[in-house]
Amino acid sequence: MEGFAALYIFMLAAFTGYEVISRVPVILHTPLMSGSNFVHGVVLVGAMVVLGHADPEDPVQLVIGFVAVFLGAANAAGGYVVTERMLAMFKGGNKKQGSA
Amino acid sequence: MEGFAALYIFMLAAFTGYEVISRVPVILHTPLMSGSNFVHGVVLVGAMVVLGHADPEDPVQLVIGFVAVFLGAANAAGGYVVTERMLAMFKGGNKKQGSA
Amino acid sequence: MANWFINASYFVVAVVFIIGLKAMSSPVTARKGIVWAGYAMVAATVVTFFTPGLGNVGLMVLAIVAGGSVAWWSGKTVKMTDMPQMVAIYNGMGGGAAAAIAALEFARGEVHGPVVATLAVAGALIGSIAFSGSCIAYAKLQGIMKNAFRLPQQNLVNIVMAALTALLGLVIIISDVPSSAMIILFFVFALALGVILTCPIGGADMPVVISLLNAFTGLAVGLEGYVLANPALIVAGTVVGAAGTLLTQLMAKAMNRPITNVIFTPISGAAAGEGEAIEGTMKEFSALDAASVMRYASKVVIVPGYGMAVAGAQHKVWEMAQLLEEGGVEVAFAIHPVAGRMPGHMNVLLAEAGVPYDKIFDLEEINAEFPQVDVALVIGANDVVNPVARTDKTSPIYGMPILNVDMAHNVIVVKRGKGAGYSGIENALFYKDNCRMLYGSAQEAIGEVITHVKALES
Amino acid sequence: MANWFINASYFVVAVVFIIGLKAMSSPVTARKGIVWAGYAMVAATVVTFFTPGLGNVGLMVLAIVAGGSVAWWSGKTVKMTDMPQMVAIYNGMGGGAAAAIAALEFARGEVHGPVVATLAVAGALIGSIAFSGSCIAYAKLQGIMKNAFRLPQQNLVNIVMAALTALLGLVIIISDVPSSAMIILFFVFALALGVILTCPIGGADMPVVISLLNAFTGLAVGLEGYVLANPALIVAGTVVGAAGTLLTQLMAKAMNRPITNVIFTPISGAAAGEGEAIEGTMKEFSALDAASVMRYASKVVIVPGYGMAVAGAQHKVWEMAQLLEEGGVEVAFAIHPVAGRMPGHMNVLLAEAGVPYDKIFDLEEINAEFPQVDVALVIGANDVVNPVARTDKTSPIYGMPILNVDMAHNVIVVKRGKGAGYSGIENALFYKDNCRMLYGSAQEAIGEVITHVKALES
Amino acid sequence: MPLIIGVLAETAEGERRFSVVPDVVKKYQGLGATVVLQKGAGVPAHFADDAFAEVTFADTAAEICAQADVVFCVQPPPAEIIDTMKSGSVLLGMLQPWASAERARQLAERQITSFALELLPRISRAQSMDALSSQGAVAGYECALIAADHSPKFFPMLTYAAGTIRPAKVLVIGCGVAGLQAIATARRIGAMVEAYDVRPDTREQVESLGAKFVDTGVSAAGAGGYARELTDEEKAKQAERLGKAVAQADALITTAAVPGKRAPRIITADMIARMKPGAVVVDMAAETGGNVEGTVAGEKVWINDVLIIGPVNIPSRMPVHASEMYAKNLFNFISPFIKDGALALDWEDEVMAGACLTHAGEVRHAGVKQVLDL
Amino acid sequence: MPLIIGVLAETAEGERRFSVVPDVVKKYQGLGATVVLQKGAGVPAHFADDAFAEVTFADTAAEICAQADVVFCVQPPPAEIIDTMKSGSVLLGMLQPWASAERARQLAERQITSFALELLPRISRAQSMDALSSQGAVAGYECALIAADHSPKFFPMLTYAAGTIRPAKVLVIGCGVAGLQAIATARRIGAMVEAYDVRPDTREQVESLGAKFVDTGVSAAGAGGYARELTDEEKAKQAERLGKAVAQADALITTAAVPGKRAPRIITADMIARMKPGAVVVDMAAETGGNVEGTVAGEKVWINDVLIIGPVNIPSRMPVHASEMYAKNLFNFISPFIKDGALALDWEDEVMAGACLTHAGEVRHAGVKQVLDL
Ligand SMILES: NC(=O)c1ccc[n+]([C@@H]2O[C@H](COP(=O)([O-])OP(=O)(O)OC[C@H]3O[C@@H](n4cnc5c(N)ncnc54)[C@H](OP(=O)(O)O)[C@@H]3O)[C@@H](O)[C@H]2O)c1
Ligand SMILES: NC(=O)c1ccc[n+]([C@@H]2O[C@H](COP(=O)([O-])OP(=O)(O)OC[C@H]3O[C@@H](n4cnc5c(N)ncnc54)[C@H](OP(=O)(O)O)[C@@H]3O)[C@@H](O)[C@H]2O)c1
Ligand SMILES: NC(=O)c1ccc[n+]([C@@H]2O[C@H](COP(=O)([O-])OP(=O)(O)OC[C@H]3O[C@@H](n4cnc5c(N)ncnc54)[C@H](O)[C@@H]3O)[C@@H](O)[C@H]2O)c1
Ligand SMILES: NC(=O)c1ccc[n+]([C@@H]2O[C@H](COP(=O)([O-])OP(=O)(O)OC[C@H]3O[C@@H](n4cnc5c(N)ncnc54)[C@H](O)[C@@H]3O)[C@@H](O)[C@H]2O)c1
Repeated sequence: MEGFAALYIFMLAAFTGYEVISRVPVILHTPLMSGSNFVHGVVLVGAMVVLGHADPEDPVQLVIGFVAVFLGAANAAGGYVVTERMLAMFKGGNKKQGSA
Repeated sequence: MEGFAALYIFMLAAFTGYEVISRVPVILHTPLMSGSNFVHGVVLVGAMVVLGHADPEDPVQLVIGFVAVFLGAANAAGGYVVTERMLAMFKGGNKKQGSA
Repeated sequence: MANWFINASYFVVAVVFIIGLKAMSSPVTARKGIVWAGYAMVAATVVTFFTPGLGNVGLMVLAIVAGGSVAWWSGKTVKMTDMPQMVAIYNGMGGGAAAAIAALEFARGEVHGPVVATLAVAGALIGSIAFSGSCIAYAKLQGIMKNAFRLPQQNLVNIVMAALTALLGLVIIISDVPSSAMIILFFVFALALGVILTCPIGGADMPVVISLLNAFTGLAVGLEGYVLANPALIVAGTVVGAAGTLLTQLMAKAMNRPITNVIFTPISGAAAGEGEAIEGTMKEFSALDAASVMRYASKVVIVPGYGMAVAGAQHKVWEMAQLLEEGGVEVAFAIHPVAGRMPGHMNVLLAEAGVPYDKIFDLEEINAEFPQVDVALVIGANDVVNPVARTDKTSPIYGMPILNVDMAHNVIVVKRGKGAGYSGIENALFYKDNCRMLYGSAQEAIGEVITHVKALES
Repeated sequence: MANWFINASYFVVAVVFIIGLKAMSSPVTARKGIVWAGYAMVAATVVTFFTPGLGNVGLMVLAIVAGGSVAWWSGKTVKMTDMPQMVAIYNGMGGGAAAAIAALEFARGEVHGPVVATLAVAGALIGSIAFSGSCIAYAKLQGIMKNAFRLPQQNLVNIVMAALTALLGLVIIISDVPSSAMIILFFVFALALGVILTCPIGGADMPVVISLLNAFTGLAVGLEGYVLANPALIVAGTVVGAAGTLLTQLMAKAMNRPITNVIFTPISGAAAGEGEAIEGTMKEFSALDAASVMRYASKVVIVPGYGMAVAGAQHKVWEMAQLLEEGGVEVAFAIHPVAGRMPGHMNVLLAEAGVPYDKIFDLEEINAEFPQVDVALVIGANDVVNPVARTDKTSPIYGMPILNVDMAHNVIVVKRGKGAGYSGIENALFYKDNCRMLYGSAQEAIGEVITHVKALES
Repeated sequence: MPLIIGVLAETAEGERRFSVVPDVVKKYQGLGATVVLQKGAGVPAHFADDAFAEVTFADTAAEICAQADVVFCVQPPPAEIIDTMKSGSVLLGMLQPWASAERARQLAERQITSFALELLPRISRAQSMDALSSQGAVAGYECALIAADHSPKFFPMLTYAAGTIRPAKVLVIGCGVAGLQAIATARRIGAMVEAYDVRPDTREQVESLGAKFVDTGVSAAGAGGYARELTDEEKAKQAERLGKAVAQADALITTAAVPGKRAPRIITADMIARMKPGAVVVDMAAETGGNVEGTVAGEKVWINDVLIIGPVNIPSRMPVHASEMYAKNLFNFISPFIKDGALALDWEDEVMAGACLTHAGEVRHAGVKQVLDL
Repeated sequence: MPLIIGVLAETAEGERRFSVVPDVVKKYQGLGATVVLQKGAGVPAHFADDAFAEVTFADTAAEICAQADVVFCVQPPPAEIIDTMKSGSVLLGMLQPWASAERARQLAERQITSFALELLPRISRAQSMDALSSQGAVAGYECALIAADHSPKFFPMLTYAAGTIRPAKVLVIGCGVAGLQAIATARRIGAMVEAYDVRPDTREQVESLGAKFVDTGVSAAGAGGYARELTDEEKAKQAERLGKAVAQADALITTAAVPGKRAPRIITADMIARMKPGAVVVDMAAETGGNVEGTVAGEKVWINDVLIIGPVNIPSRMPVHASEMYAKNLFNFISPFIKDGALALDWEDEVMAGACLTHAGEVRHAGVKQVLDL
């Protein structure tokens, strides 16, 4: 089932992603987009791995690897900060102030 | 990642199963239980495979295999019929008869 | 190529199963869901015949036809009221099949390595429990086995048995080629474990137990899927295992029975068959339950009382009534002559909420109808629905005519807590078998019900 | 052992990501969600350093610190209103990283076999498009690039470019050791494709495009995850890819722009920057949008009119108002002197619904407040909010004082269709930039809004 | 011979109610009783003679009394009519037991078994016989209408083309059956209603009708759902806090009562003087002395620019339904004892026994005996 | 010298309204005008003289007319007072333009510029000046209260300890401003309301208030929001269908009118005869001849067991708010022409021009001229 394992993971992950955010209110569209943007910042990990295995003698490889890690880190860090700021708006403030 | 692939599939499938039926109304508890009962009737497939590879000379194996297939088939067929009958109750009947 | 094709088919089957299950979780699409899943099952079965090197095909067909037709026929002919035990027994068969697969794999000596062995043993154990447990559940529901049967020191026995079985399993896992005796012993213990776990559980808890065993079977199937490296089994089994676990929790919650209570301190509901339970208990209900029960009722009668006035819930109540009516439910309001604290108290409030006069009935008009009513929803009324007024000569309200809500199929009472009414006496209604309490101030409680009724529509 | 530990950590990280995303889809738990995901990200990064045989650690730390701190600082300091372009650019960077990974794998000659090559090429292509597309999106939103820029035969050009790029990719996949030139050319084409796809899209559609590119990046990351056999990337990337796709659909639906329209027939919203749009269009709004906008407003003023009376929607309207108030929104009702068809028409209805008098204001009391009002909700009123009464001397309603709802930040108008009011004239309000139409009979439309407001609470 | 139920025409001035309505007459007939009505007696309540099926008509009250085993009335019949009643017969109605020792003595002497609905024990089972409640509900509703009709202002809020009229403020004092009904009715019409009662448990009841409770910090909960009388100090405190509420009211409706006693005087001339010009006061207690200083029973008086209305016999303003309710109360009281067309009183029954004024030659009710010094 | 506004005391019998209220007087003063009131003129409307700040008081109407540039009235002043007005001065009020050719001639002869609010064009902008609407709203509300108060039945449904009272049925005929208000008020009190009007677009309006529309299949939509007169055949058809609704009604409120004409006779004696005993009829059109056969303006008459009330000058029953509304109508009409304390009429203004009865020695209003044959 080798190749199929990947396919199953893909299918199930897609299902999970889809289900997990169904019924999201409009007001959260942008923060959620930003949040998922942050999550794929995990590409940083991949970038680190490839840079880590790049030939230290080959400047082309090092440059590409550096760029990859730089971009990945920026994605992760920027995504987090921006999302966090957006979601700070929901900080309870507007919640039930007293039930009718 | 070999062993982990299985783990990931397991995790994701569990997530999917959980998400897919969250927010189910009480009225559907029993039909849904019955429906998921039917779904694991797919054990029939596994039973067929093992019986198919059982030693035709070994009666013990054949008997166990036969039992497995028999039970699996019963699970699948019975699960289907029962669920279908329960769900027939929801056949539109009670839906909006005219909007206010 | 054949292998590739089979695997691709299994993949599709798994996807369809998931979609089907999803569809089954909404009343609107539920029926489609089972039909899709049905097609997928047929496809999976047919495809499997193309597995390279498959032997014993004749026997296989025989087993399928035999098992399938017996189950099909029994499922078709059984009475609607006997459905739960049928679900139980079919589920048990699935568990049995999973256990049998493991048994056969051991018999064939095809279980290699500690990981696979562990999975196989776990699957076998869980499947066996599901099988024997379901058989007991079936026997109880079918009335074959009458009494809940409790061993002395039940919990201790459970633990000891479980430990022994686990030990046996462990031995099998570590021994390279386990002896048949060992395997047989293991299965015997596993089956026995299912029996003693299920025996003491009372009839009222059965649905929860069946759901739990259903999740078990799912898990067992998933585990055997790993043993057979069959992704269709893995995915379908795991999804059902997870879904079934959630469902079990939901059901336990709906019945207000923590899942641990169900298994460890069972209520012997079966006993109710003998001595008439005069006392009873007050049974809680969630807003979701109330919503579902009413949404799929054909006639609901709402009985407002002073509590509705105190909560000012009249607008919400009418909104709920309208929602139910949109869903095709017939709704009426029954006003007791002295509901509230002044003549016409309820009239004023219902008029304020905009309830049309032709939906409002007084005691004389509606009392005879209650036996045909699916749900009587009592909102903040107490004295006016207290059956002791009919029966107990010593009661201060004896002789006052009451609304006979206790004669409805189901009664739901909305109130904040255990507060008494104007006359300060206990209400026998609340302890009746067909009565459920929805606690909360009427305004909020009905508000929640509304939310759920709406959710049921979408 | 290290490997096992890393893989286990990745597994946990993937689980936390999923849970975090789930939490982010509800306003109540959203903040927790991002924080959890943040921890997971840190854990993943730290753990990766322990990968056996990892070199270039100094350079790596430098890159992380540089990239991370630039992004962190810019994210912290940017104005709230500039957030969308920041999301775009960070997303682009993620896509770029995915593409760079593919590039490096090719450079290292580590891509073996057609399957892996296909995945790598696909990831590189999608990542590159996400990168260059996001850069364009950023430039537009930031005002660096002013005009939507449309090639003649844009769609044709798109197709040709896409085909060429795909062809190049194919060549790379089949050639055992692709030449550097070939790879560079492929990346150039892929990046160009991102540019020409995004260029013609107008400012109004940007959020949808960013969301789409976000899904792209997710997918690219997932694909590169397969290339690197890194499950954390696979799962996180795929989940985001799926979630992002759904989100894109939801956003497009909320804006009433089918996703294909966004890409193939862009509205040149950027043009609005120059010539003042005097006419405008009537823009539709969904009940969910209306609910969200009001739920998170601080002040909502409801303007009822004859349509509310016709629909008999007063009870629903008040219910909605109460829900909003429970959520901390300040709600007031503004009654125009001649709303409805008789003096006091609205008073009678609001009283019937139970709206307390202190929430009801007349024109003179409230008109000055509209500029501070977040949302003016106009329910079945028309003439009484028609700004031509202030401006157009020829209009039959000229000189009649009106409620200045057009001065509120947002106006939502609930009516059934294009029907005129009592005076039979067109209403300029409906065409204003800050006005959205929620079509439907008031009773049902507000009912839907209520459902969504409630969903926002849970 | 079947039980004969005689129904008298009312003789009191302005009394328009009647003790039976056609539907209820049918029920008596169903129980085997014969019903004799005084000719034209139902007309003031809009029940013409021909609306009653199969009844006997008598020309005079005396004619009825001569034959009837049970006699119904709304208000107590005059002494000369009581004199014509058969010894041992039953008289049932609102006999105003506290009003006249003479009447009680006469009834006892003539060996009449009389039941006064005012004496009915207020237990759950008796609610369907409780004429004080049913007539109180009518009165409360009418008082609110009288106030609205006489007010020179709109009760509801009203936004019209040239401005907005703020809703009127209505203050209701005394939140028994009638007071609550007045609150509900005034609220319905659209007024902002405040209310006050000495019994603290009325607060929740008032609020359950959407009105506001005026808190004065004085409590006077008495036994049996009635209020006790207040001390002077309490009265002063009450008066002060109430004064403010009164001064703000556009309409004031007072319904306070203490059973068997003169109505408490709650609103002083001083409070009235501080009311707004054009304010309206409806004093439902006018008949028993009035809650308001200056009330004249049965009249409308202007004090400064405040109109004080002291309506009497308010239920008679709505005779159709007041009669219907009253008739059903009587029926619910007496019907359990009509078996096979004969009357069989059950002195074990606490409701019946409790409502008994005189029986077998003596005044039975302890409270009445004490108050009237019999 | 600033503009002098003179406000007359009303002389018509039963008229309790007044053309200004304190708040509005302040507004005139804010515009630079001086206000002269007749002493005690506000008292019937519950506005004492000292409620008005900084106004001059005059003892007689003549004294006012001698100095005032603009004179306000509710009802047209008597001829002898008009005679004392300055030539060229302005008279503003509800002048009953259709009622008297004499008065129109007198006003023209004396060179008085008179505006009758009855003539106001019914366009959107003029709604805030529309006294017919504002007074109609008062009248409609009052009529519903009168009906409820006089009905011998409860309007609302009421479940009490011994049974249930079904809600009363109220039928409203004529669904103009007053009719709609009556519908709303009767519904509030709790009645089941049916309504009827010849104009078909009133159906939706009636339904928007939660009442039911009686469909007779006759339509009489006229120009300008008014109704046209019906043909005999139409009347017969209408009568037949209406008869049924009338027979079922516990209370009937009629408000039908055709401007400048006698009120249409809609309810015949025959229909009344078929009403239930105890039914109540309130005929708001009593003053202009009545919609109901047998109505006597200003009186209550019993026909069989049906009470027919023909109230006159209904808005005067609620003088505080009726005056406030009326005063604001006048203010909205005249204030746009008061600039820097002087009056500057603008004959281009369609509302002002349309409401003009006489100016510069001639009767200006074409419709009035034609009807009165001037
Ligand atoms: N109609 C009349 O004319 C009149 C006059 C006087 C007396 N009475 C008497 O009043 C009684 C009327 O009976 P009823 O059944 O209407 O009322 P009830 O017997 O007084 O019962 C009211 C119930 O409502 C519940 N409740 C209070 N507030 C609530 C809230 N906010 N939300 C939800 N539930 C609430 C209370 O229980 P929790 O505290 O647990 O919530 C209580 O048990 C009769 O006994 C009658 O004799 C009637
Ligand atoms: N107050 C008075 O005394 C009085 C008397 C006479 C005339 N008027 C005149 O009446 C007008 C009042 O203005 P207004 O703003 O209240 O009303 P309007 O201008 O008449 O507008 C009513 C609007 O409601 C919409 N509508 C109708 N039924 C609806 C339903 N079921 N659900 C949702 N919307 C519905 C209609 O549009 P759709 O058809 O598209 O839904 C229509 O545009 C003014 O022109 C005023 O001059 C007032
Ligand atoms: N048990 C039953 O089923 C039953 C039946 C009928 C009535 N009741 C109860 O009895 C209560 C009283 O009934 P009622 O309407 O005949 O009362 P009532 O007519 O005797 O008195 C009217 C009200 O006046 C109030 N009052 C007395 N003195 C006052 C003062 N100084 N200031 C302010 N208020 C004063 C009383 O508290 C009472 O609420 C009712 O509220 C009801 O709850 C109970
Ligand atoms: N343009 C505006 O802004 C404006 C201002 C005020 C009024 N109006 C409109 O003018 C309409 C009439 O106003 P009004 O209240 O002064 O009317 P009105 O007093 O002149 O007449 C009252 C009602 O009687 C009805 N009627 C006449 N003959 C009838 C018959 N034979 N049978 C039954 N009904 C009959 C009329 O149709 C009218 O609705 C109002 O409904 C309103 O919509 C419009």
